[in-house]
Amino acid sequence: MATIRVQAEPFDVAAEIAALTAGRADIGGVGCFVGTVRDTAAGRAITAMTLEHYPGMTERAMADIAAEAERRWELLGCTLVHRVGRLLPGEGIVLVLASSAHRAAALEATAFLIDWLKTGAPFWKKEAFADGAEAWVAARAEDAAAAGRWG
Amino acid sequence: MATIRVQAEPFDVAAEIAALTAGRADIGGVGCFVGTVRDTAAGRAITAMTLEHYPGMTERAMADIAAEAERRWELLGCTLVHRVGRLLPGEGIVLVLASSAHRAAALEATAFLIDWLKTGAPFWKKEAFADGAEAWVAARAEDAAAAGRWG
Amino acid sequence: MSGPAAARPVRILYFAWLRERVGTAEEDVALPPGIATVAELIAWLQARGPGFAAAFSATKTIRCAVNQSFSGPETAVAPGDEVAFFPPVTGG
Amino acid sequence: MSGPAAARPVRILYFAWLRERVGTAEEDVALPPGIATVAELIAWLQARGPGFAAAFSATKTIRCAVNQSFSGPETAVAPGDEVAFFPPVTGG
Repeated sequence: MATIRVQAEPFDVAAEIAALTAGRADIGGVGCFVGTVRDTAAGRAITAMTLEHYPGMTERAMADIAAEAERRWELLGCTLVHRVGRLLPGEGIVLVLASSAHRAAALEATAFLIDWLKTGAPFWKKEAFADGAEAWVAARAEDAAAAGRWG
Repeated sequence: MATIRVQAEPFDVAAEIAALTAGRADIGGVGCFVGTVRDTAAGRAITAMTLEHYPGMTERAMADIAAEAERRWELLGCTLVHRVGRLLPGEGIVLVLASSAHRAAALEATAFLIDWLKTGAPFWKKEAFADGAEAWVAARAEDAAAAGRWG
Repeated sequence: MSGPAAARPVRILYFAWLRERVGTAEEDVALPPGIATVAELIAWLQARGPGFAAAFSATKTIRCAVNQSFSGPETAVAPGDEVAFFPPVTGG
Repeated sequence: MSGPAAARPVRILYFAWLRERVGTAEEDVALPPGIATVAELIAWLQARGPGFAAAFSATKTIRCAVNQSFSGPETAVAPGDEVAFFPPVTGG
């Protein structure tokens, strides 16, 4: 059963891992990915990143992605937390956790989940630059390719 | 520059991620793997796991593995923490972190590091069973295969 | 719920730069006669005025969801549906 | 440091079940004449008594490090070296 959350607040990785693994000792490993806001984009200094999403559809898409991961790998649980609103460089944007009896399943599912979150969940990023300009981030062909490799 | 530690004490994943990412905003993602003690092995209940290692060589092997990961991927940092001594089911044994500007590098390096730690660092596990018996864990062919896939 | 099915509006949502160009985040519109697919709805929206024409000019970069599922130009649109338009997603 | 090189002992370490079967974690031995490789050292250890013979009987499952680097049977062993014997590693 996956934990899915969209929130403005920062997430606490240790607390999320503790919640995922609480009370169970059949887990062999937890794969984890934390995406963070970088301070530059194509050489331009970024002062903030604002994330917009489609409430309702976002949670559905994330739950679908998690269910697909649970179909493909023998997971004991997974957690997807995605932040929205205004974030600063260095802050966490997205957290993916996948637990399994076996490390390969945990790590592959983690990679799958972040690849699909990038291309299959309705979030949009807008970057604010040091000179005051703002721009919506364009979708990247390599993100589509990364998601595509999972078939 | 990698952080390498062998310790009896539990590790704090959030504190390790915070230390890895402190003061830098060029990180796009942190890959992470937490290995934990399972409560069964081949259907037999485990009450504890004791880890022995080769002090001196262990740290060298871990530093070599981290340096190899840093050669293969554009990492901004990595952290390897391995526990020794007596651990209980559910406790963390090993923590791998790899940070990069790009998520694929972070996650691939994380998988590489844990695969190599399993086969290239001098640790040995002994399981204690519910009936009082103890047994050294045998090396698994699939761990060698997993490490071998990195060439 | 409120009168015959054909009288129920379609709720249209706009996200990211589409929302900015259109100038609204959401609206309820009575589905005009003859509009039964996403492509037909886009054509009708483009004809509403210069802001909509500009927003929907780059149709190749516009994505759509009908009732919160990713959809294509041939997807059916009916009264009571929720139809969202947005650029390719950039989350994660 | 202390006398001629040949007088310096070899430090031998044993880990995991090898340590348990041998009955010691480490010892310093004067390298006997004619022993110059890991394989020769193992043969000499096997001849030391039943405990050692039993510990080193499954040579295929025994790994070795000379001066903290994984080594094979043909690796040279010299006075002053640190030689460790252990089963295949099972960390992580």
